[in-house]
Amino acid sequence: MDDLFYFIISKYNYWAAIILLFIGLYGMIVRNNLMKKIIGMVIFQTAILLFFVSIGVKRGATVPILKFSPDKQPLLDAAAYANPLPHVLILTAIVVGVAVLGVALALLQKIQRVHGTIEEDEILEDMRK
Amino acid sequence: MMDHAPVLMIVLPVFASLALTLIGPLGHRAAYGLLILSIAGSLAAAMATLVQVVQAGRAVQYRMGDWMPPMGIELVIDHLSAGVLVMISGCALLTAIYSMHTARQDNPDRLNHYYALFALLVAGLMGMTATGDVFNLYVLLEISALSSYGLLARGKGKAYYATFRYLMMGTIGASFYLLGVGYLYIMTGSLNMADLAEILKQPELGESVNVRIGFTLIILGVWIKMALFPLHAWMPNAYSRAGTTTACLIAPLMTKVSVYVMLRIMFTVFSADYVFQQIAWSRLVIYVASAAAVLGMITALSQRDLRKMLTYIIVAEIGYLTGGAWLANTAGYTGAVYHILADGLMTLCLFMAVGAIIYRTGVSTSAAMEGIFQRMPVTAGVFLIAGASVVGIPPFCGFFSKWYLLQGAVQAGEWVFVASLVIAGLVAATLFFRLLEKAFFGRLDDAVLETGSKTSHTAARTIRWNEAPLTMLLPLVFTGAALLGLGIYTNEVVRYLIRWSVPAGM
Amino acid sequence: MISDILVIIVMVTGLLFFVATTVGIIRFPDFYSRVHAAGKGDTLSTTLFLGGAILFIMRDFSWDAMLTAGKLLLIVFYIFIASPTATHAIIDAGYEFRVPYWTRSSDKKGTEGDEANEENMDNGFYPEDLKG
Amino acid sequence: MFSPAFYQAAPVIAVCASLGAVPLIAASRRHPNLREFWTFAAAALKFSMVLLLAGWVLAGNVVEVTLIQVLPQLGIRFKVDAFGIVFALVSSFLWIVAAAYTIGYMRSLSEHAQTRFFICFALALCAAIGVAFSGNLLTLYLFYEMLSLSTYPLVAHHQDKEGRGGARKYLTFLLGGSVGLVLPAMIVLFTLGGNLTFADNIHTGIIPPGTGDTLVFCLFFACLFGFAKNGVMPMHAWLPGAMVAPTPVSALLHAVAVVKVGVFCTTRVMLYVFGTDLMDALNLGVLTAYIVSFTIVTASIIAMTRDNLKARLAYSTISQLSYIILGVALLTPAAVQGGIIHIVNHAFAKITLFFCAGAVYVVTRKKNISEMGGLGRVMPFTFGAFALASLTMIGAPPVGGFITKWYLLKGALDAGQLAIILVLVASTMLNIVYFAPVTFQAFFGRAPDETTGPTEIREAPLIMVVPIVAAALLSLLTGIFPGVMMQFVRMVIP
Amino acid sequence: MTWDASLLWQFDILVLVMMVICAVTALALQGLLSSAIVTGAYSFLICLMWTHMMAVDVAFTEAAVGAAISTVIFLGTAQYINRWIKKDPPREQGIKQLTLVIGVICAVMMLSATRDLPDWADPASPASTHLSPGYIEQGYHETATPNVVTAVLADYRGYDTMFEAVVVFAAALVVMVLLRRTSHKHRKVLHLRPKREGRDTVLRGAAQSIIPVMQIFALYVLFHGHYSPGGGFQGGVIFGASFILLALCYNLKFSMNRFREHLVLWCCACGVLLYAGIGAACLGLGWNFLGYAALADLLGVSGKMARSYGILAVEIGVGITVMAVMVSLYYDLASGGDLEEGL
Repeated sequence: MDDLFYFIISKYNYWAAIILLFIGLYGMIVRNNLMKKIIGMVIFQTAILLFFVSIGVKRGATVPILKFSPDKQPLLDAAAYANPLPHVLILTAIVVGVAVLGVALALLQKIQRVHGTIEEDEILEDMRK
Repeated sequence: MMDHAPVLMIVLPVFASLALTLIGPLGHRAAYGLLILSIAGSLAAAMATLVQVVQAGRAVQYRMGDWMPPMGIELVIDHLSAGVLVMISGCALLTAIYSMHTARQDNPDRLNHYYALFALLVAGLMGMTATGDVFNLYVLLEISALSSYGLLARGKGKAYYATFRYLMMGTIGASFYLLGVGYLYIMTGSLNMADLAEILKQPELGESVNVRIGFTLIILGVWIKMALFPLHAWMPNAYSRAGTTTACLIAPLMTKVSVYVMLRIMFTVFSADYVFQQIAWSRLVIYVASAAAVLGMITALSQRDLRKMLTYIIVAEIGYLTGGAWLANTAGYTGAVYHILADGLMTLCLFMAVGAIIYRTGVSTSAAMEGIFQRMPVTAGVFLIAGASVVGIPPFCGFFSKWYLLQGAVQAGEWVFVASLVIAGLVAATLFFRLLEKAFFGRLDDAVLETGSKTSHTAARTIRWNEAPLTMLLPLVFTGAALLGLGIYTNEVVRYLIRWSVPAGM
Repeated sequence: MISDILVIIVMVTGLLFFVATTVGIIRFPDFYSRVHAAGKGDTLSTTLFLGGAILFIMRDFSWDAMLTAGKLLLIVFYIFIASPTATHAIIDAGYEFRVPYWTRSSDKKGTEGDEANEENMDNGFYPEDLKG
Repeated sequence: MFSPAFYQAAPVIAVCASLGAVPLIAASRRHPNLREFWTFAAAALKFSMVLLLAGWVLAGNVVEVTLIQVLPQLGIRFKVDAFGIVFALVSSFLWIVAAAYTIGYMRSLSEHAQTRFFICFALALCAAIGVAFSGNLLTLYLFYEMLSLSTYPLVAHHQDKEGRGGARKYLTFLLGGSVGLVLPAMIVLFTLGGNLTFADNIHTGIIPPGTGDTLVFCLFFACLFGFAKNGVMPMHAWLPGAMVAPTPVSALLHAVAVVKVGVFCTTRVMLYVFGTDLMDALNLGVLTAYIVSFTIVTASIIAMTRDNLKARLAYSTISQLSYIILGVALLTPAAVQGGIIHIVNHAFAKITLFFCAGAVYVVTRKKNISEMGGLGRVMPFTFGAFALASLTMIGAPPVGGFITKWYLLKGALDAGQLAIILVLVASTMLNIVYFAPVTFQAFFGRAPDETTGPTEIREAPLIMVVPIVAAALLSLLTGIFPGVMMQFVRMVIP
Repeated sequence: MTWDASLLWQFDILVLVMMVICAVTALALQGLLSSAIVTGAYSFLICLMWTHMMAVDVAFTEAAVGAAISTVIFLGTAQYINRWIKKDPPREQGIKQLTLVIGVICAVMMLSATRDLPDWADPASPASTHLSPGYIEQGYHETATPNVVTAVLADYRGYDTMFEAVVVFAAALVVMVLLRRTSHKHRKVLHLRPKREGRDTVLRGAAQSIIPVMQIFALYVLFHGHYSPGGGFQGGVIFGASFILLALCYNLKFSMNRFREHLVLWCCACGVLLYAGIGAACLGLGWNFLGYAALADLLGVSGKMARSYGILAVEIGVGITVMAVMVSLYYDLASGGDLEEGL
């Protein structure tokens, strides 16, 4: 029982990340409305970011900003701070994500103008004729 | 300056794109010159690095911000990437020169921003090829992807939806890659390729299912980016609807660089015996690749739109490349790497020739080829050369890559792949033969020209000799010559570049 | 000790208001009343809650505590400005869109509430400039 | 008389001579005489080079030169040995004749796109000599493909519907054979043995011992049918189709360049890649012999049914080519010699026949044999030459064909293949049956009564008659003095 | 095998469940505006999650970028296209179904594979033991920057960050290239704007009081990034958001009169130029690209202080770019490219 409990609480946010990942993938692939596809894309990306940040967490560690002892000496105990590297990667990834989002939305507006709709099937039959 | 060449070849185009954005009103001639200047600079840097690498006989490393890897990011340029870098910057330079008229035709407005994106795309591709850090590769992947979306969407009308699908698939691919990197990072704690390779040598990691998932995700993402056969649906529309310059730039480079990334991940981050012994799906991949080669060519045969046809040829070529890489022997690997260079040139040559023909006739269907040999003999000749190269007729480079691939397939006993290569070659022969027959004997009748642009109409009426402008012709002819040269110097290329990069355990 | 009790009281009140807000958003009949619930309840409860936090911090009186408390006060201040403004903007937009509002008649008629609204929209509920 | 270094360079010069002529021809497209001069100059230079090499080879040397190393232990390699010289002599000489005749033909018909025609002409010549001198399979393949591509515009010269159709068929069969069969076979060979250089003698071959029999079978037949230019039966269909080409081209295709190159490649591969020992061990020779004898007989029978002269000649070509392969396939020295010498004999004879057909067409615009009654009386030289050449086809003394038949029969006897002997006899009969009537019609048949009586028909223009007579006389000489060529042939099979 | 209570797993699981619910709702809802807003809520939840995972910088960025800017440009787009979408048609194309099945299989495989992932928050996991201790322990001595994230972001992996700035620059460029060439006849704006002047006095008053503070705060975040959460991105995004708020409370023209389009684009480029220029300057001073220590002689300070200043400078560059890009994205997306009238 205790093992099961431990297993659950030591893995749950990987699970959450993976579930969100595939929810987003579902939205990207199956939904017919392009806006929904984009929302799916956002969820998809955030799930990966969640996975990354989960890597950086350390039990009993705090924000990766060095603390100073009263005599202005930094406390350099690696175990005391969370792993900064995933945070850095994710900062980059978030900005990349919003860049892609902006481009996607711009394309969406152009599609709306050219085809008059953002429903995939309607666009396809509009392209056929 | 010599030892800073690795970074210069990447940041020069970046500076160029910034400058192009800032000097907006200086007009298109300045922009054109600036673009060519920067890319020529990066080509020179790439050449210099290539010379360095070949002379030193080992990889050139460049530490960003003087931080020791794996703490900092480093650029690692070995024989493989040096060759690819020269190929990229060379193709980009040729396209830049070529773009003088077409770019203005495709972009009546905002030519500077178009060129800025052009430069950014080149920078992204160069960076992807040069970097030695898996996450940095992701960032540069996104740069090249974003700028390619912008370039592709400059095409008219239907291009938007095609680009949107490309964006979706591209994002899925990149995200899969990122997630795979995450899996590798959580299992190893490192992002530097060499460091990863060191850590992944540990047997327990070789067993670990999560490393396997990471590998699978990365390879899957790369396959999506390079449009391997079942995942290629996004590519034909996106490429064939784009403007001429865009197609000439993106079609040869994007997919090839993705193939390079695949090789890099397979053989540098992971090792040959991990990929071929512990992950035993090479047989399956080779079947997929064979299907890609045959079906791609057959679909190309059924196309009427010229550039769509070429795009499906790319799908087939990707089949060649993937199959060669997964043949797990030296000949196959050599064939794959050599074919990256050869196919880059071939595709560039074909797209340039078709672009020139479309520029003159204004027709993009295969009807545009009618009687090209009378009206644009040089273009038609180069097109013939490129076609012969794709079909695999000596002494053009396509023959030798096919030679190595077939040799590898025979050694590996993969008769399916042999058969698919031969069949694809035959289909390609029929395809180009049909076009050339049109080009030889066809007459460009007015029925076709009605749809064509005004200029071409009058031209075909009055002048018979209606060759493309010089800025388009020179790169075209040069590329054709390069196809021949690369073919003749196959042995040197293989001996000085490819042999060095053959991974251990093959 | 006293301060702890005070803190607890303030925070619990804030939480109660939160609950009230939530209930209001779910239970109120029409757009306007729901937004008003959100606006008022939210602002007040947040203020109370943060106030509790401020008191809690101020128990040990130091420069850092003062600083943190100051920051919290600023947050309270800006929520106090922003939240009602947002509520105002939302209701304004809805008002302009003629979102139907609730009358007792619309309860009587049950589902035909909208027609009731149409009626008293026409008999001059809206200002002149918004007609037509 | 020249330094060995010169002989190293000679084959390259011989190959590249006409290649160098291409830009000159293209440049002087406005001045026909200059253009034709270049053609002749290239052909002459080439022929002189080949003659010099012939002398050198006769002195017992073998020239081997590697141009560039395209693949590890595999390069563009030239090798001049007796076998190659035989073919090179024939083709480079006949080329001069053909060029002269072609000019006459083209000008008197004032054909279109003559410049393109001569450019492709020169390219094809370059390819043919390249094949003759190629020192390994890769080079052979390279020039083989070059020949296919460069002759395509010649075949499709008329650019009308059937012209295109014939050309399409032509290229489909040729490229299909080479890309589909020869290329994989070549790569498998390379993977097996690690080199593709031809062996020094005809016995050993380069197939490493211990190769699986089935694999060898597959490779062998891939090569036999892959070189589709040799017109062995299932792959022969392009040949009649290519008849739409102008007559000089047909002459070129059938007598000198294309088909001979195909046969040359096949025999080259059979003798110098597989080697007689291996073929003997696996009975490949006998198998091939039967396949080609089937081709011989069937083609002859079809030939009888054709009334169009060129079509009949085409089918006769198919059967005659198979003689050559048959001879080599019998693997006995006499038979091999007979096969190889038939390359020469058939070349001279068949080019004569086609020239005659062309001359008749130029003068009378007639294509069908049934219409040629009585023409012999007004065109005595032409039809005299025709008669002489058809004797070669039949294999009657004193012309060269007799030599071939003699050696073939002798070889068949040595091999103890009675069936083959029967085939030879039967085909000889068939040859008589379908060649004799032509001459007979021409001289003794009555002219079909029509508006243009024979009186208005003159002999063909001089520039056409001279090559015809020359070629015919040559085929006579090869019969009377066989030794000239046989000495090379004997060097092939010591 | 005891669990440290400092990580409230109950709280995490609650937030995660709510995130899943939000994700499903955002995909299921019929109204585009509402699903856009739900996506914003989703972003806020993930901010909570990250704050609780001690990733304050990330949470900060997500709050500014994901929750604020993304939502705004979502709304800006949603107002352009038909706001109510139809239910998905019964799709006959089996390929998507196939993809779905494959997806589910992959999900199950990956879920089961988490078994031998290192435990969550395990201090002994390779990720926490291989590189990150190096950053934490040497970072301060080498860059004199207490905020390790800033140090790694702008110095150790400064090359990444430069290209990250290039990415947003490219995005602005692409969006402009895509949208800005449209003629005016396509305009389709929802007139949410009150017709009577002074109607939105409240909004404007609030804006007047908030915007200056926002901008000051943005600068604080930017310049204080060495010592506290924040830095170029966060500061830049907040600064850009202030202009967006201006445009929202007044109108697009009002905001564009204060921050013109060509100036925006100019800033986009200049920020990156500053960053890359500093890198190139280091290269010119004989060090490698982005080796800020090269600036030591120039500034007359020690190497580590030079690195610290270099970090500050490039953060400023990033801030300028991000600010300009956010504004530019808003301008183009909210007005559909013809900068007439918007959200």
